[in-house]
Amino acid sequence: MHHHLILRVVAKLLLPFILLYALYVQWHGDYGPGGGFQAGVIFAVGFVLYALVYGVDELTRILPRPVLITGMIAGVILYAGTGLVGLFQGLTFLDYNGLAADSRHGQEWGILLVELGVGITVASSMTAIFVAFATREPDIDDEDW
Amino acid sequence: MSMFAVALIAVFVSMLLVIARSIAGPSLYDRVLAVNSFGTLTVLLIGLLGFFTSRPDFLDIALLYALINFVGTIAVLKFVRHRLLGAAKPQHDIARKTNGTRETTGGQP
Amino acid sequence: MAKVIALGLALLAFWLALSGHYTPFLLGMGVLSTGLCVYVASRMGLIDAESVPTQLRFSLLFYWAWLLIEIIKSNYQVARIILSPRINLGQQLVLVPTAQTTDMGRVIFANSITLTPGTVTVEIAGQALLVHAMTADFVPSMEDMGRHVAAVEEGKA
Amino acid sequence: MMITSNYALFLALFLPLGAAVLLAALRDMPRARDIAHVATAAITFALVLRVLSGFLAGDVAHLYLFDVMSGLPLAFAVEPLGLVFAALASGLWIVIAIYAAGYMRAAEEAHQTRFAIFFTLAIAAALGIAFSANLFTLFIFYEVLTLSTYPLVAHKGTDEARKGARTYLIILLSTSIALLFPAIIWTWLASGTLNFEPGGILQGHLDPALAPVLLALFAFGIGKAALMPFHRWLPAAMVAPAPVSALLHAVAVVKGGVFALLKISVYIFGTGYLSSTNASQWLIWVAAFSIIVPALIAITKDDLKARLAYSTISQLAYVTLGVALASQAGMIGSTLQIVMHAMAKITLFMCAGAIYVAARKTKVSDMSGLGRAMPVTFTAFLIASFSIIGLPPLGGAWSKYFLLLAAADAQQTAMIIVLGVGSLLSIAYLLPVAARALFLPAPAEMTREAPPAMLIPICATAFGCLLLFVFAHDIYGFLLNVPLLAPEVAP
Amino acid sequence: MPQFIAQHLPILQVIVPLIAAPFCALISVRNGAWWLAFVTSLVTFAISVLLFAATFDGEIISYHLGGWAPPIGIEYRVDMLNAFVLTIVSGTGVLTLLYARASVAHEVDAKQHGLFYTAFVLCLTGLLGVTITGDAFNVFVFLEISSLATYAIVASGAKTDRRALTAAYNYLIMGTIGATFFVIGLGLLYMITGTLNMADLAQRLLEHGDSRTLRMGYAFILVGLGLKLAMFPLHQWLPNAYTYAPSAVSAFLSATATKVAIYVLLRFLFSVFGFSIPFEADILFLVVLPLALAGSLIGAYIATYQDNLKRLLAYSSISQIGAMLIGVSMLSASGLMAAIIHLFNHAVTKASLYMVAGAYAKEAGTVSIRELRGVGRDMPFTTAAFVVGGMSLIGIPLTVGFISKWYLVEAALMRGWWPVVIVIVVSSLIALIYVGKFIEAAYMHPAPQGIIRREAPLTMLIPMWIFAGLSLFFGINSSLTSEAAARAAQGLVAASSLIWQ
Amino acid sequence: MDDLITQITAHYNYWMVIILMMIGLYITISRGNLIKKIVGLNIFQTSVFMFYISMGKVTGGTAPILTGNPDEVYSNPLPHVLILTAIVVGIATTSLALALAVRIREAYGTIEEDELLTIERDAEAAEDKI
Amino acid sequence: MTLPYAIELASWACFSLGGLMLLIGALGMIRLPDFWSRIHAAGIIETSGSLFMLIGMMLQSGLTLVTLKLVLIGVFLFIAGPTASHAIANAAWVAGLKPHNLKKDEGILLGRKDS
Amino acid sequence: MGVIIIDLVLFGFLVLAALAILRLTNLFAVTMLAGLFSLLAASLFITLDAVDVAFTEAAVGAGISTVLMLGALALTTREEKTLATRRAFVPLICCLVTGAALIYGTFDMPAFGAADAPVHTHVGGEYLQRTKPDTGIPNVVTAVLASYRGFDTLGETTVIFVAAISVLLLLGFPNRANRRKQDEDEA
Ligand code: NA
Ligand code: NA
Repeated sequence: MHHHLILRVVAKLLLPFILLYALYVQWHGDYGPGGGFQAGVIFAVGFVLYALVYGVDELTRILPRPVLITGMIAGVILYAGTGLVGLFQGLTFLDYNGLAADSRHGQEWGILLVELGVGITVASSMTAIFVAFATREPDIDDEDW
Repeated sequence: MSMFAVALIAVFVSMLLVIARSIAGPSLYDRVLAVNSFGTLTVLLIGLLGFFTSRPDFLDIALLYALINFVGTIAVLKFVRHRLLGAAKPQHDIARKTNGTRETTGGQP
Repeated sequence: MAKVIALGLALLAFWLALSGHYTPFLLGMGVLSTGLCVYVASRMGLIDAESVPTQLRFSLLFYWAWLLIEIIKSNYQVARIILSPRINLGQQLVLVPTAQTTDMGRVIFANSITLTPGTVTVEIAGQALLVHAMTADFVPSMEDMGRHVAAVEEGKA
Repeated sequence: MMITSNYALFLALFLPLGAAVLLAALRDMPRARDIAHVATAAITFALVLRVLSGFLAGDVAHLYLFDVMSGLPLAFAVEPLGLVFAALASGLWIVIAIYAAGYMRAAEEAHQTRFAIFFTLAIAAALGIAFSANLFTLFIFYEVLTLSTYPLVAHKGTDEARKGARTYLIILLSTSIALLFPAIIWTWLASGTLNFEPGGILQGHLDPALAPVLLALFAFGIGKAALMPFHRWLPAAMVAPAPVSALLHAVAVVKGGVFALLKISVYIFGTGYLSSTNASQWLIWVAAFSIIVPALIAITKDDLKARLAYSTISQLAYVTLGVALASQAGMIGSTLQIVMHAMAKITLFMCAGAIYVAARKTKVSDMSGLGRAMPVTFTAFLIASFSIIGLPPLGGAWSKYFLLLAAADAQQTAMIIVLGVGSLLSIAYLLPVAARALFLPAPAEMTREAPPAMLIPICATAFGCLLLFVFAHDIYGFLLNVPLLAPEVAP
Repeated sequence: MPQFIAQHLPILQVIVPLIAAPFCALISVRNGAWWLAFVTSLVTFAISVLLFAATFDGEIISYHLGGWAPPIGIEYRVDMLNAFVLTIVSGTGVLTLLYARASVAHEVDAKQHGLFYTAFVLCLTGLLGVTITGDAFNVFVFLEISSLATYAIVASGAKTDRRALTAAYNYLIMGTIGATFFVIGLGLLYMITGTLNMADLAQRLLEHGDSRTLRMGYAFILVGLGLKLAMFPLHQWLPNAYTYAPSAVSAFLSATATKVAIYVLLRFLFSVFGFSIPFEADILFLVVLPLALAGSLIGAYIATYQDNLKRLLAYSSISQIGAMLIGVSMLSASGLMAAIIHLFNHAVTKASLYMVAGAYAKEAGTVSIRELRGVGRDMPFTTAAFVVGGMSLIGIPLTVGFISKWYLVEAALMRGWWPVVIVIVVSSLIALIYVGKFIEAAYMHPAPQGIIRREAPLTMLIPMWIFAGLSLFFGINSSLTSEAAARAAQGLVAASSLIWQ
Repeated sequence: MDDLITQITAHYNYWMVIILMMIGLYITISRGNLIKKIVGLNIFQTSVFMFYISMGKVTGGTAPILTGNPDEVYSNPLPHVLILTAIVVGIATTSLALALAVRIREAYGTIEEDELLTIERDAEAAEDKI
Repeated sequence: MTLPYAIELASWACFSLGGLMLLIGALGMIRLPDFWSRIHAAGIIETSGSLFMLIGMMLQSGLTLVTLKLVLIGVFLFIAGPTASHAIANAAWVAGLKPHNLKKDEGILLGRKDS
Repeated sequence: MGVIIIDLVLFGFLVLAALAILRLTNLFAVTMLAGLFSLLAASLFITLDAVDVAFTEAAVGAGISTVLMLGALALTTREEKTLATRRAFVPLICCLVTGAALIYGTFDMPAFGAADAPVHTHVGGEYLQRTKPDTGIPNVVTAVLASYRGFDTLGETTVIFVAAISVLLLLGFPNRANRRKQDEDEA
């Protein structure tokens, strides 16, 4: 697989930075373009690149099905859970005002948490969808393709 | 006319030519090449637009474009060579088996 | 371990370059995120001499400067071909031997060839690179480049 | 009396339903099942008589169940017309239950329990129609009657039976859905009530110019009245076993239809409203047409049951004619016609069944001389035929008389002629049957009479035709209780 | 705690299934996913019953999500109409899940059950979310949650018949086009009002008056929802989707999905647009009414030609949807009431009928009418449930179908629309033909040789008969449903400005 | 004439968007290839996104990320939020549609609508014959 | 006073030059006869075209974070760009796409691997 | 004026790309042009000040979409079969009618970019006013997305979750253990 050499080396070089870029987008959604959804997609794109270069089996090794599904769920639950906190504080669902001493900080925290939830779900869902496509064996003869 | 406008015009005209190539093909690889170049042009365009609209702090987007462009191109080629996006080794070198000239007929508009 | 720390520092620098908001919270997140990335990278098996080329050091900077000039030169050549009224090509496929010992070195060489318009690395064939050249004029400069890359690989400019 | 009228009414309506469940439970014990069937019929008849006696004593039974939709309750109330019909249906049920037990066994029919269950349900529905306190309730039981008789018509399960049953169901449901149902809602919208009220509920609520249209919807929507051109189901249903035919023609179905029409004319339109608006003028002619044409068709039919079926269509039109004449005499004539025809027709159909069971004959032309082997059957047939024709001293004479009276009152000379022609035609299609059997030479192979379980009911109803001539006056007297005018409202 | 629950009922209605659904995918215990889904649906149903009771007296509950007051934040708004539909949806959820245990085990691979029930509960969540919200864009979001889950669970019928895949695909394409049209329409409204809250929208549209933009907003929302609710001739996705989906899914969807879409249509037509400009009523009269009439006839007509029982039921649904739209098009309180009560009645009826079909599929291995000859004797209880449902489709008294038909004809007569009465009556006559066709085959024909069929298991019979029982119960005594429908209709009428009385 | 020019400057953006929408819709409903339809749907939806974003634009405005400058004019953030959600819905739909196309290819051997229709019609005809 | 002017001038120059190179590259994409020659035209867009443009922007933004980001973009383009170009060329080569008018030059010339 | 020209140029490219997608039968080319279309759309979003949207459109439309599309192509086919007689007339009429309706609708629309349009004067403007005091964060889009209309975003997250669940339901997702076992069986 020597012809993969360049790809492999470059991907190796870039991947950590891509993932960090995703996290940067995640945490800076308050200040600039970006947020949980975009971060999740970029994170997933990082994994896609990894799978493209190293094979999807490698990807499922580091991210097996239970991990991905748990991630998908965790994000939704984190989001909904943040909302429920407001509920139990006597506010309404998704009211973040009670998350911190003053409502502004509460809002900030709430936004960060739900964005994180979005990010986790999107990253794992997108990766899972990609894996579902990439692991499927084609049963197509070359005539058709 | 500001220098950004000049640059923008250059980018736009280049984009037009590159789109023409991506549509015309004729081979699949011409298209990939054109789309890849188009991605680069878009990165520049975003940067310029940031300056043009005096919000240059949107370069994050440009960086993202560059990244997406790269991964997209790799995916396309992985696909062309192995058909399977997930293959680790080139087991089915479909591209080799099928005749490359097929593209030239299929892609003619 | 050194490579892990090096990668971590590089990532942290990357974060700082991107961030622009140096609040305690975001800095903390930066450190956490960096940690996460390093962890994932190590899980992916990415941390080795190739991904963290600490051995290259500053020689790379000098090489880049040299390469930049090469790029501009070849840009000019290709531009001339494109703008010439009648395009006259003498396309060639050239097998360029590599003196590099490491994969990293070969990749730098191959990418440098590709980066200079007029030549494109088509395939890494064993110890040699298969290169497509637009005209024969582009062929000689590659040998020169090979020497430079080898020098970088050994850590000198 | 041990039970109140209200309670008797309740039981009369719901006892048959319970009995249906009981019959299902007794499916492995045919004898017990048949006894239960007859017993149910008898008890129901007794309950109806209890309600009747209560009514005569001034204790008018009524029963309110609940509102199906707001303002539209499922409710029952007793009035003279309904009582007559209920007594008729439940009384004849006893006869037919006995007859059916004999017939079904002799004819070796399958699914006898299913038969008994749906038979019971059909009678229950007929009683529901009889006692309904409003048009809505009547409609519901009208539809239940259709559905519960469908399995009876399709009983034999042959292609022919399925086809006949399909025609039966489609025509009856279609007319009720397409015509009767909108008519009821129209009535509801126009008058704000669907209760059967003395003198009707439409007076002052419906534009007289629209009254004929509404009446048409009712007259044709009640497909069971078999007014032409919606009569096709009746001959189609001939595929059913003889007891079912008796049920259809004599007891529940067609009688339920004409009874509904009668009740609507009296309590929804009101006789006064109908005559004052001339809304039923057109119906007189349609009825006349329906008297003459089916009678002509009947003459051409060689199949005995088909002939009887067309006879029914013709005879039912007499009832419609009485309704259309919109007078007290017409109403009484119609009611009597229902009763008289029921008694006579049930006899005829039971005879037809007896002939089928004993001799396996269905064609009139094959029955020559059969009367020598089956004298009782054919004598009964003859008596019933005379009743239908309207000859004294049989019940049928009275109904024809009152109808003639009504036509004369209304100065409908043409109708007098129609009634006469109708009777002549009925002679033409009925008399030859008995005459051939009794007076033509006997064929080679001889048969015996049908089993006693069948013969006894036949004799009973034939005798009933005679009795009705005697007791018609009592019925007439009872029918004078029917309130034709709205009560005077105190200021 | 009860105070707490009472206060947060609206959000709990949606958030409980939303949180529970993901866990279905995680549970690996045998039948665990089913149990979780079932219990969730029970809780959901309990909540909607409480909401129903709370709004029965005309109260309107408004819940501010995130604590932001309506035009700024998203509002949940529950009135009689919502609560009625919520109850239908969640009640159907409970019963179809009860039914699903046996039928899904037969129709979907065991290892996919976790995902299947996740998608099922999310579909329920989406439908509830659409119904309860007072925010127009939130409608879109939850509509898509339910739609995506629907496509997936429809496609999971592919184990039995591959046509489930193409059916799901076509459903997806048409559903997405519908959703996009809806979004376009919504965009046009947003453009001229600047708000997405339905109550605020209504207010501002009234102030806005007539404009071409408003007109097109109306038209696009109408077409978009028309696609989602399978309005003739935008119904092409429906027959195959309902035919090849797993039976529990067919039962669930037929009772809920199109019904919720009709609810949204009602909400927009009356509560948002409110017929403040003549164009709205004109379109309804000139376009929707004729299509509804055509749909109710043609759907029924095509149904008579079907040998596949599920497809027959699907075409019958198209016909019945036509009937509901007829009620809506009358623009009268009585017409609306007829449409709303028919929405409930048809849900109950169709759910039971699809459950019957599913029982046949499981026990007889076929839903072909020809192959089901004589099935009435082998599967008496199942087939009897069909008889009840079939009568309801025809509109025989003592079934809910009769109640619907009564109110529809009554409403049409109140407007003096005789031709409409004729169409309603004729389509019900055609129903007589297709229902009769099956009943005759089931009872009057001998069974084909060598076929062994057993009665369906109790877990299928019970939900089936609960629906059949409801069809009878509310057909005999419709006071609760007609009262609820009347109040819901009254609420809608009160909100709109141009109504025929 | 002036009226026309006013109309053009006021609405050219929307017209372009409408053209794109219709091309997308046309691809979706006129093409027979299941994947091509999905691409068409994407174009259709993306054009709708443009429509929303267009209405959020304020001439002379800038992205709704507060700069601290009190005189700054911002474009409307709400359409952006709505479209972010819509994009997510779009990709969700696309992935599901693609998965369906894959399964259809495996089950039928084709993803051409006409061929699928033929196969299904034949199957139905066969069912009717039994 | 003069320094900003010089910077302005320099960035003008960079934009013009970059724009010119972009145009030339794009023109090459159209004019050149086959894939193998066009890949070099694309190289112009990706190298000098982008480079001058980015430098122009850097000059405009001065020593700020924006410049740093522009540098990052540049670095990324210079690492990923040739990788992508190589991958495209490699795929085309493996697929058997022949260069137009290939000049045979024995010794250093290698034909297709499988020929 | 500059913005208008940029707009128009981008629209021109978009129409070009869309028409090319319509005409090309090579699905591979279609996929790439679809990615290009997304990039152009994203650029347009930037000119319209929707940077968050541009960011997302690029990541989704040009990134994930393309990858998934390729994944699907790998498992299906890469050439669209064209039939000469495909019913093109009815769809064309549908589109023309729809387009005409929309254009009809534009005539009463507030002018493009008008600051006094209802969109800007009602809630939209209020978000811009309130975000800073309410939440303290500068990106109004994020504030609206995650707080003011946070429930929509919960729905959006659920949509993605549904999509993943659905795709797994349809395509399966082999456990690693299974795959390894499969490989062994093959060997
Ligand atoms: Na190069
Ligand atoms: Na954001």
